[in-house]
Amino acid sequence: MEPLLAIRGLNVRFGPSERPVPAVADVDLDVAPQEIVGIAGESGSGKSTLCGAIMRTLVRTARVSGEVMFSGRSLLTLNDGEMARLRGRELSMVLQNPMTSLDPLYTIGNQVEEVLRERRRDGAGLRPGGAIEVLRRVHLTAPELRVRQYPHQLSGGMRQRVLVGMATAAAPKLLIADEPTTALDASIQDEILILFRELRETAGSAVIIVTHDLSAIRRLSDRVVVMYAGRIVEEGPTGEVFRAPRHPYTRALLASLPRIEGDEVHLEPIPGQVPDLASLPPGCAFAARCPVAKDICRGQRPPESVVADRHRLFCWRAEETA
Amino acid sequence: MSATSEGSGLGPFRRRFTWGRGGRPPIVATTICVILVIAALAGRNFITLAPDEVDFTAILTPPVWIEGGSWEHLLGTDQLGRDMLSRLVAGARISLLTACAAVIAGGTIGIALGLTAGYLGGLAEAVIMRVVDAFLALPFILMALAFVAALGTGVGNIIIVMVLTNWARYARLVRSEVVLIKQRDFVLLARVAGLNRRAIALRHILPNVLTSILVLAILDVGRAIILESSLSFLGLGIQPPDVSWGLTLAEGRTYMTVAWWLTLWPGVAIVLAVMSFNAVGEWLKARFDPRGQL
Amino acid sequence: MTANEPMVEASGIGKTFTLPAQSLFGEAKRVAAVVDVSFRIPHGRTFGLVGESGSGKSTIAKMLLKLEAPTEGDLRVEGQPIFRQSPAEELAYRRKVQAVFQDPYGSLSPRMRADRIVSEPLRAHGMPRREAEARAPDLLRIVGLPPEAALKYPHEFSGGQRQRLAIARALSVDPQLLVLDEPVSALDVSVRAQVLALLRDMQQRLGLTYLFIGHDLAVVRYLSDIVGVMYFGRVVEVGPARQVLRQPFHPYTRRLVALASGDAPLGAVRMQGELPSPLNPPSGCLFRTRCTYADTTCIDQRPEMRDAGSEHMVACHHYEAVVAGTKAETGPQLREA
Amino acid sequence: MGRFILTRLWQTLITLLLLTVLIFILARLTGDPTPLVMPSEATDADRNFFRQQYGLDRPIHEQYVIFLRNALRGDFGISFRYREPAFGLVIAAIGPTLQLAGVSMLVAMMLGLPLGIVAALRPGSWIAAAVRAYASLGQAIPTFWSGLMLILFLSITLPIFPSSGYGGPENFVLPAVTLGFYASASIAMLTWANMTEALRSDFVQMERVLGIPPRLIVLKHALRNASLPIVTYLGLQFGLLLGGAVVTERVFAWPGVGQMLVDAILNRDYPVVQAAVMMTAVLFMMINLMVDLLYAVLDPRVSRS
Repeated sequence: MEPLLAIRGLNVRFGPSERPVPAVADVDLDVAPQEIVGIAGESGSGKSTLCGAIMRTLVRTARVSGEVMFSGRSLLTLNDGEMARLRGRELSMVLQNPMTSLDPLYTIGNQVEEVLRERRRDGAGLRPGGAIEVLRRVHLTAPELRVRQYPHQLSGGMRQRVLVGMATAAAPKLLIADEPTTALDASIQDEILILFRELRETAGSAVIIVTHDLSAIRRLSDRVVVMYAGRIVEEGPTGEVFRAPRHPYTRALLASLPRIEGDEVHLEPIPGQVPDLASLPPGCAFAARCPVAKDICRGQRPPESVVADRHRLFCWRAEETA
Repeated sequence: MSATSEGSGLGPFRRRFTWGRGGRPPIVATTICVILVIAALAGRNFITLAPDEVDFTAILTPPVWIEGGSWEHLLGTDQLGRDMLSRLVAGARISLLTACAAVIAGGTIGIALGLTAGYLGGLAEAVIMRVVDAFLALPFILMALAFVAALGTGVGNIIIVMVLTNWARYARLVRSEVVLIKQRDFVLLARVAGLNRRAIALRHILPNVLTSILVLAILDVGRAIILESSLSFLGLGIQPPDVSWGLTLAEGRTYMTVAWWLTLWPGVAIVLAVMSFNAVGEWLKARFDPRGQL
Repeated sequence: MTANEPMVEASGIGKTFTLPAQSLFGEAKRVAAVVDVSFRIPHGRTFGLVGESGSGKSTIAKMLLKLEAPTEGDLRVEGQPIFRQSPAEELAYRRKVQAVFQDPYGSLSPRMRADRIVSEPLRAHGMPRREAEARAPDLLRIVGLPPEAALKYPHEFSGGQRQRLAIARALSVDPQLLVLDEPVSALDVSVRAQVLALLRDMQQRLGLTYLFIGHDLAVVRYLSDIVGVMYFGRVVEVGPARQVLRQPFHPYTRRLVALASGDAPLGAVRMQGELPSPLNPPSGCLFRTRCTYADTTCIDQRPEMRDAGSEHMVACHHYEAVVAGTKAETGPQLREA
Repeated sequence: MGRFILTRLWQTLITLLLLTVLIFILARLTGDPTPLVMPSEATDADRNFFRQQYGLDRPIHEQYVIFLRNALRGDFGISFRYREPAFGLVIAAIGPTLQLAGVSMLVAMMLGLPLGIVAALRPGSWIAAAVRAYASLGQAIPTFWSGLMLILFLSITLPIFPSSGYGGPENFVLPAVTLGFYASASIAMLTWANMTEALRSDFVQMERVLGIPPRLIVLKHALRNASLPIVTYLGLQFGLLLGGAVVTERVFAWPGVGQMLVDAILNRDYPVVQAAVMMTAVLFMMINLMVDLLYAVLDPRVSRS
């Protein structure tokens, strides 16, 4: 099947050109229609910058190169007006902090209606009750009351529901969710994640969810992409990657989560620190912390190895980690 | 969302390669400030003519580059034949002296009271802050006039007046900063560590409000210069024989049509001084107070 | 001091805040942040306190640190009430009880060098400056920081390193009790594991007692011997960590455990509804608005703490049904408009 | 909301009361007014009669109560100079002052608001640099100097506008431009800062990724959010204009409170000084109070909590 989103050789650099900081480097990624892809990584891994590059919302000083094809259009070559017309209609996004992502001075109803009016072609914004319908779809309790309320009168979880409703009001082909549950309590997180799955079923949208919460990715996504220091290190079907991770970083990351085995809780920390993007080593960025690193890992960048159907990784020791 | 310095590994990089927050420091403004301070402290050593030396043979001499000007009086003379340049330098002394005295003394009082109010809270805070409100209940120039009405004019009184109109703003700023900092984790942890109140106030809270205060103080020098020159212009500030830019301007007003330099030079001096101090202050503010609370 | 006397004993402590509302605006409101909480922490053990934001767990930490005074109840450390101490007693208490907080960026004074940060508590307890600062490299080594870190300022450290620095500072005065308020919540996954391992190591080497506060059950379980679950200002379940996690009695704990295991497929564990408003708490059991077991008893009566055997306590009218896995007949939700 | 209004009213009253104490103390500091008022040939008995009449022989706290009671009735005494009640003199002068401050405020807003908005929308451009230069110049030029320069160029060299006096619309031009220019500088800077902050906020980011048209984002969301602090500041600025008018009135011989206050101080006409100070204070605080209430109405976080 033709991918909905095809990213080829995407690079994002900040800072002066003499000494660039590569926040995203050589990323290739496909997202199929109606697919849910999870991007996992720690802070500094470039996962949020990657989203910004797709949505074209990075600061002006960011230098983006490569190709981003979205349903037949090359996003990086569109002019600002064309890009703005795509946003909210075919390609949409939910941001990390629900507490500050709604305008405090307008009612929920006003803001939802604004999106409907501007983004839906069928005039849903003009129809009375359109906003209530949107809120009902994201299972917000008492939507008739909420449309008259202001953001500060809603809890974080409720606000995130409103934002998901706004972002998906026009049934976009692709929704990007950047850390959508990080600011929320555990009992609310799952309720938001479920919305994304429903969205796929009801609107046929594909979803990219970016988070450091591995458990969210494991339970929600079809495919997982693990990033480290701006690069993809491993990508594959979610079940397979979580069951049998191949890249030493993925393995270490999973092992560092506390897990209950019998009566004991185990965790294995990854030694060392995330490297400074401004002074990356020539070889694999993870080599300094990697338990199985060899000389070649420190000297040269690892090539792509396809280890199974749609399961690929970047590691010199790909053969041995099976 | 978009890549910010946090988490994208840009932090140390920025420090190495750019001027950082606030951009390039204002070199011209800093130089003017330094020149003014030198003029105020040691100006007497550079000028050959006394600022109050009357010379009836040289009344209203224009600046040197205008016909009738003389090298003896580079910027011309006033209605009594006094040298304008000498009067500007002498004016710098009074203007900066009153401004700095007002800022330093007002700042010290304000810091002490603001710190007390913010840190102790309760009744002390309520009382201090209501008094602060009363001192800020009038636009500052009217407040200053009310004090002048009571205390009188002259250098000494003007300094007192400026301290009285100034301290309350410092107290208000310090208190609001202290109230914020007091709730920060490192202050709570200092209590947990067993530090006494005095040590916490002086070692943890004061150093962290000092930057804001310093920035406010530098921005305030310009404001104080304007206040002093305004009072002097109104005839309610510095009195002759002392020299002040505002006073010189007021005296020259009568001759505005025949001798523009009497009103132009003091005005230019005031504008340059105020702009320079403001530019330095703004730069410091951009650099050290990104929240923009001042 | 008897041998089995606990390090910490809280008996029915509570804290009610009078909210001055947002700045000048709005009405003053009274909010019960903590209500009738009792627990014991034995020497050398870890008590883990779990709850969502606004559940009152941090208020308990602040009370134990004497940063807030309880409005009700009695809080004792080694048998001594910790409030109304003389200045000398308070200083001795400060030496015994130290803390590490959540935010690695806000916990360290930005204008202080690392050696002064870690040695400051020693100076507060009367050690001369030179002697105190000479101890800095040792303290840094214990928490796994290089000695040259002593000359750096907080902004030169990463989040994980700052948390190590905060731990070194807390350990400088040889405390017996550490209050750890979400010490790893702000850290990245891999760094979080490092700090957790360090904390466990410190406890084993130094025989420390911990009050560990967190929202992630798996993380809390890693360090804790006893676990307390807070909901809305009250402890709803407390018991040996192993038991509480293996067989939770309270419906709320049950769902937290299911969510934390990360194995349950998405949607299998539904937690309906939002937290109720603290300004307008529901009658009876506070959890009833989100509970599938709730019936009229839960509306009428607030459940008391009951001993369900082997020091496992729970505040639920229907815990037997929860354990048995049968649903109360009236289910599902009883809401209040 | 109701409670908020009450709190603010209460605070304002306390502040006013404290201000009367301050003014009373200041009035005492000037010393015994008897020699100023009584002719030099007056007898001691005359002087004592005067002191008695004005309560100057009573204990200090009683004098304050008398002062406060009189002040509440609008009785600040008889002007030494004009032999008329000081209160009436000041009331008559408030009109011209308010007119001048009002017109100046309009000038300041018409200059400052658009400049600040444009600068925020085009960061790093030459427009932004020009606005910055304009603002730093505007904040540094004292009104007495800019006023004199305007007179020199637009009244003397090119006789277009009258240089002084009060009356027709042409009289307003020079003083209002003088005062408005000064105030516009800080309004521009504040508008710029708040607009920039609003444009950087999360909800603007969210609206951008939702594809809301930039015109709506700027006009409906960013501008309205930025306007909240600006409204407060405009109120404050209006108060400052009342103060700034002192100097401008002097330069343009404008018959306002400022001019009257300066004259009264120069002539030691203390009843007028007290009346003028108290009246401007009341005016200033009423403006601040109204601004706070307006803010509360504009911000649903305050009005709906």
